[in-house]
Amino acid sequence: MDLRYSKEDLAFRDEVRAFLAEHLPEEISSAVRSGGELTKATMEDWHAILNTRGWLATIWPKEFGGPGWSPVQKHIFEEECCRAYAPRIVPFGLNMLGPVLIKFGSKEQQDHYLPRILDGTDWWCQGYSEPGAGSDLASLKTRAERDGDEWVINGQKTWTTLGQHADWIFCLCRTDPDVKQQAGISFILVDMATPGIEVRPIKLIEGGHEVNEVFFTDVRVPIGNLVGEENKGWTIAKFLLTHERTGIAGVGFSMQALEEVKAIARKTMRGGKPLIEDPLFAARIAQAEIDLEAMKITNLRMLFKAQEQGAPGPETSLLKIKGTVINQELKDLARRALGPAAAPFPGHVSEGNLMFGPADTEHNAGRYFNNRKTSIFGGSNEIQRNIVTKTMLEL
Amino acid sequence: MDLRYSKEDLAFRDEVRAFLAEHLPEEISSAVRSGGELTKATMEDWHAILNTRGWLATIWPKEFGGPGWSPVQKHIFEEECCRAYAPRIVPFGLNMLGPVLIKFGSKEQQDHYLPRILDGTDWWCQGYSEPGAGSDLASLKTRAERDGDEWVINGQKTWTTLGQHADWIFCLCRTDPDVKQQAGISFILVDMATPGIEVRPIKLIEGGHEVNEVFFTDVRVPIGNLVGEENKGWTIAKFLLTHERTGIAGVGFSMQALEEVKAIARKTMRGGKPLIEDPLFAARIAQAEIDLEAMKITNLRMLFKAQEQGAPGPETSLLKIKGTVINQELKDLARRALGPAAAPFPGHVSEGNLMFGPADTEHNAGRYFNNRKTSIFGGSNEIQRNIVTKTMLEL
Amino acid sequence: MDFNLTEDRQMLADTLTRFLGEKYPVEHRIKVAYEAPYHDPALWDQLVELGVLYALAPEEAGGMGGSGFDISVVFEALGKALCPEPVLGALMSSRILAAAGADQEALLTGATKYAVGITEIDAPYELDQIATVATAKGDGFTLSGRKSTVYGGQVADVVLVAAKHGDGLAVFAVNVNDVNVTGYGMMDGGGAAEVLLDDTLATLVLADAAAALKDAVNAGIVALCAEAVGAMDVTHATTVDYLKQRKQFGIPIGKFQVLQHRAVDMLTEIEQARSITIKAAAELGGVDASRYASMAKNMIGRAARLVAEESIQMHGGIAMTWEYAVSHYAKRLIMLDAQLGDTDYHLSQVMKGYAA
Amino acid sequence: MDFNLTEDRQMLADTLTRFLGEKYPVEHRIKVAYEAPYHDPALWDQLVELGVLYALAPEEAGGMGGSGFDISVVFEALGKALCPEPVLGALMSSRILAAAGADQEALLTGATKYAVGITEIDAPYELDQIATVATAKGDGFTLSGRKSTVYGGQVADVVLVAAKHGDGLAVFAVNVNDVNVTGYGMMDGGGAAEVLLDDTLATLVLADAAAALKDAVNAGIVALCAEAVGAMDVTHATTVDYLKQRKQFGIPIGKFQVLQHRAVDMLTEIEQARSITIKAAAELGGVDASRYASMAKNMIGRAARLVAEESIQMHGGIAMTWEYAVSHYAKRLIMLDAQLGDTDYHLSQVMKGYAA
Repeated sequence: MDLRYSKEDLAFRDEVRAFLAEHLPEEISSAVRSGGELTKATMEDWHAILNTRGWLATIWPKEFGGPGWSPVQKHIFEEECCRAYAPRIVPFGLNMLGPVLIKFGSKEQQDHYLPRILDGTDWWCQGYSEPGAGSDLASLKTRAERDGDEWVINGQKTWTTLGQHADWIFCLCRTDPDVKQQAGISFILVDMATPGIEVRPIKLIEGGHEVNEVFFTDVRVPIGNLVGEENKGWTIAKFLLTHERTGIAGVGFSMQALEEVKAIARKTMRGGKPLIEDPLFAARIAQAEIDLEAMKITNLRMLFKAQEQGAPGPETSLLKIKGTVINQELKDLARRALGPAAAPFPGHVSEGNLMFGPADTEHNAGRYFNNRKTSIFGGSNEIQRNIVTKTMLEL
Repeated sequence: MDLRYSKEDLAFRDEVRAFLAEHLPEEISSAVRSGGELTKATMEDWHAILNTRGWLATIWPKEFGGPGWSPVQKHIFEEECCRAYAPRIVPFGLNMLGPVLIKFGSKEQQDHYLPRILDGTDWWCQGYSEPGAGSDLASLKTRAERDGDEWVINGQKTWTTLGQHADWIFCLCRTDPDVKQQAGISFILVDMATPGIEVRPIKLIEGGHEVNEVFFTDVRVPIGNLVGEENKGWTIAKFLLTHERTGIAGVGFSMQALEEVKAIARKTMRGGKPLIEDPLFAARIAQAEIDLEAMKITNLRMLFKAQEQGAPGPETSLLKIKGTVINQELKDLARRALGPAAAPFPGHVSEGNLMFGPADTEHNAGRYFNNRKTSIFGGSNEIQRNIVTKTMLEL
Repeated sequence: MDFNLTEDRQMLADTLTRFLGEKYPVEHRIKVAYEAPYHDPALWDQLVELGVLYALAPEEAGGMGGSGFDISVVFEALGKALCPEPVLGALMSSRILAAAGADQEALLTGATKYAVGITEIDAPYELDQIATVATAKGDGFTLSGRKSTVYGGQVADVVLVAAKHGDGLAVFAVNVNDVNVTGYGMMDGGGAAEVLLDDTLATLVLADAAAALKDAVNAGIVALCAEAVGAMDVTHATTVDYLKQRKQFGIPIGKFQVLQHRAVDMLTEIEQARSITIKAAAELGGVDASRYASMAKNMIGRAARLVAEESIQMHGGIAMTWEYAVSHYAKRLIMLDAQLGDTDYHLSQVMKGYAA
Repeated sequence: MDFNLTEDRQMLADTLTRFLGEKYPVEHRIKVAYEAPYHDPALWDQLVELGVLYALAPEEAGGMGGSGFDISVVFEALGKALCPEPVLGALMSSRILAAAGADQEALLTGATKYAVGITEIDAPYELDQIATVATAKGDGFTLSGRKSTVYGGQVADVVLVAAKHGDGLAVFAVNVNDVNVTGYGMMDGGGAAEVLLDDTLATLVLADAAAALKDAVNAGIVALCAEAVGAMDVTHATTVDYLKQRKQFGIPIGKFQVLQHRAVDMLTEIEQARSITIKAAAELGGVDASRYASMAKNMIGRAARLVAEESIQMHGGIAMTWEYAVSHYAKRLIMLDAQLGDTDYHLSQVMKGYAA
């Protein structure tokens, strides 16, 4: 039993920390810190910086351009990126499609698409969810019918994150309507510039635009855009669902959130004293901090297990459940700490016109509301509990 | 909208209060206050005092010896009894069998049994639950077979509260094994002195003896001990389940518990100050007190509705759920406030040998554990939620 | 004991609910609540015509109501419709003007829109921390300080400002033309303003105003609690409805026991919130008004968070969208915690009695 | 980073768990834990023979372990078996004796049973509120005061008593023959004693003992947390097992989704509790030991209450009975909150760092 990083891991941490200190531009980290939406350019700039260092495709094998890190190294990298307020890596090409192509794609597909993901030529988005098929992917309805050398796709995808920036979308489509449930689904790549595709923004609760609906009307793509076997798309979907869940607890982001709550509570006055001296509020922080300290270790325990066993187990569902609960609690505390200062709609009141509380907190209430999504998407916490019930409790 | 009692109700309250001040013996109220088990004699003495005043069978109609109170008057009576730390009326004869006989019993049964309940000749207990049939009464297995002029009963009942004191038991027995579920059950009265009955105590979590198992081996009782129609016992069981649920929120008992928590927290020292000045503990009390204040009104709202409509609605399930949660929270706070002083087993340390905290708190931890039963019995809180789901949410 | 509304109040509730249901569908609310002036001036006029403001003021002040139950009836209906009209400011102003014995015809007829300036950025909830200060100047006064989140301030004609005056608090009327007012929209819709007072001319409305301010706050709390109860009712009903319609794995998700029990727990808390709001309304104006107002606001804060968060969660993605009404109900339910004292502040107020 | 136990510790864990599983079935535990002397002297001897006490002391004190992980391995096994043997007092005494550089062979061989007297009725958790006072008398000292719930005190030979001495705290050894000791059984089984000191002769063990006492408390907290983790594991497993077997309305109650999700939530909290206990064990003896001990004890307090209450509720009536093991696990899980600082006390300790 030893909770410390090895000497090698500590050296690696220092290397990452030094790299971030030198190469993460201040305007990018402040954009992250402010909590507003990042521009496409900001995300692309950051990807390019990481790619120059060879640290962009963190989970790809070395032979495809990944850094060849151990799970612990990946964890350290993510931890340090959070610590430095670096942007999250946009996952659709790098952490989702990349591994799929590496495992299921043809040599031609790998050679063509992977370098374009790395150098930023292609921005990918994900076509999984449909209206009526959220956590229940097996009931999806988007059809891809074969017509000569082409797939003809009709249907609708939704919750397509950052689809407004995307050049390509990878889709689960029904290719055999006569078989049941998961069978008869295929994994197909679609150029967003193909005629018949329409992207409509979905405005979220806090007013932001990060997800979209994507409509397909007689969209024709080459047969060769199929990844893996026809009608075996479910295998790929499952692979993606269980793949790479070590960061799922969001510990780094919760540490940012905790730091922010404390900073706000030190600046905010209540009853003539800083809010952080109010025992009831301090108790709320302390309880969340304790939960988070425990989660750090739970996360490392699962990471260690994944490293020992080669694959994450069903325990990652526990990380998802508790990780989102802790993060949401911290976002609630930030909004709560600001009190009335959290009321203005972002952009309405800022240092430019009238000083209203700490200016870097204008997105606070918005982030609280936006973050409610984390316990819903990627398999809602209810679905995660169902998974644990079956796999760990065997009920 | 008027939350105040009417002039008449206030006069009634004063009458009850005066009666209790004069006739509730101090040794009885201190026994209640101490929280230990009451003796049979104590309960019988108190019943006799109430009976002399005509206030024992609070829910019986006047013609059968009840006081003829309105729901509000019954509520006021219960409220005042709690306020004065009077014992609870033992409900099995008075609040359960009595109303059943009045509604379903023959003239002979009423004439014979009701006066004996009032004057304390017969102590009744309840034979409903069986091992394997808790909240799910329909699956009960105790058989009553007709043999000439007698029922021959075989089977086992459990959770028979105060059965160790009982002269009689009213039982649900299966009289037709060939029909399904609720059909084929009958309601039968059994003299506990009948050969073939064995009562075995069940020791509870805190060490107390208030419930029992009752075993029936070829127990023979007269045919005339059937109440209502043969095979229609389920109608009676349902009547009892929905009958007289106005006190179900336990508001009076929670008010006692709140008072006790505050008293303990004023006496207990933490960090050199009374515990009640500790903001975290005070916050726990305050939250429970607010919930209880709300529950008082929720209770009155349901009472008012019952009075207007003549019968309590499914909302009483909400009273049960929240009422038990509040009461259990308050019992938790009392134990928590005592800290290590709650550790000794009741009777081990008392003023007689070594002063250990307030002597009237020795049953505190025990009561916390014992009270976990309230969210289980009488239809567990899970069953109550199922009821509300069906009746109020229609899901 | 009687939990029925009087006939008059029942009629007011029915009229208002029907009116808002017809004239103010949620799509319209979402549209007007987030664009300047952050309310619907035409609707405001119609509400005034319906007599909503008269219902909030007692007869001696020229109104026709003014009790806790009048307030709760009006605001519960407003809450059901998620109405962002600046009624709260009118209510609180009306009570202050009544305490001052000042004429309030202009308020009640809707001719003049009033808002109250109590909150400050460093004294969001506590009257005794107010830093805005009044200075005598000639026959009148000037005020200096900053009032934050003055609800309805973006369209007010007059702001009643609480300021230190000698050893106590007084209330002054400030004409918006004399002062720096920055209006803005809010996260949950509706508008507010920052009011910057810099030797601003002001008229004394009430000296020794601490009790009147406390009463106005208590009345405002009853209003907010009733608004929340109305909004929670709609949110819960919409959620239960969704559970019946939405299918997953081939069956309505309302058949999943986990969601059933959570819907029951929401209902339980809503009924508890309704009860404590009734109690606070009954006690308004009495000696225990502040105590029960604190209890109500604390419980509302807890219940509203539960209802908002659970409704979103149980809907899944759809309630995360701007287009779906529940997202706006949820925002209102969450954000009203920071008006007139939040969950923890009011819990502390209840605790204050214990030490004695 | 390595979350595997060393081979030695794994062997100790396995041996101890197997031993207790064989020699100490729960029926036996229930029998001995509630009747004087509130433990099983034969079992105590066997535990000592197995080397349990040596595992708790470092080599320089004559032991073979003594790290946080040694402690947690031992107490997790004891917790699984709900073992009421007075090992906690031995552990805490051992650390104090080690800090004093005193010989502890008699402790480690089991020849002398030690208990610690820290808790007082008006200072249940706070070292700085201890009122028991030491007075120099001739070559030695006398003590006056009252120590409460001295765990294992009902069978101790020596009690190490924390008392005020000059400006600080010191630890004194008191022979039970010299003092008024009232032993008793506890609600959750096992025994303790009230120790009444009235000019009682005592031997100075360690002056300036504040740091050593704090370390002993931190070690005790690691022990209690590990004990709770062991007990929670068994309680949860028993509950899940019951859900599989018990039928209601014709199907195993484990098919009810509500109970499934609640069982998952319990599991989540147990894993979190295990994690923070590992952290506290790792930090024991270091500069952050008190901080992480407080975090662990707070989280254990919350998790243990959840597990105890939910297990009883999900079992229905059966877990309310003395005969059924879960009732005793639940009692232990609840009652250990009041040992060495409860949930709120330790939360406050964590908060103390914030104001700075």
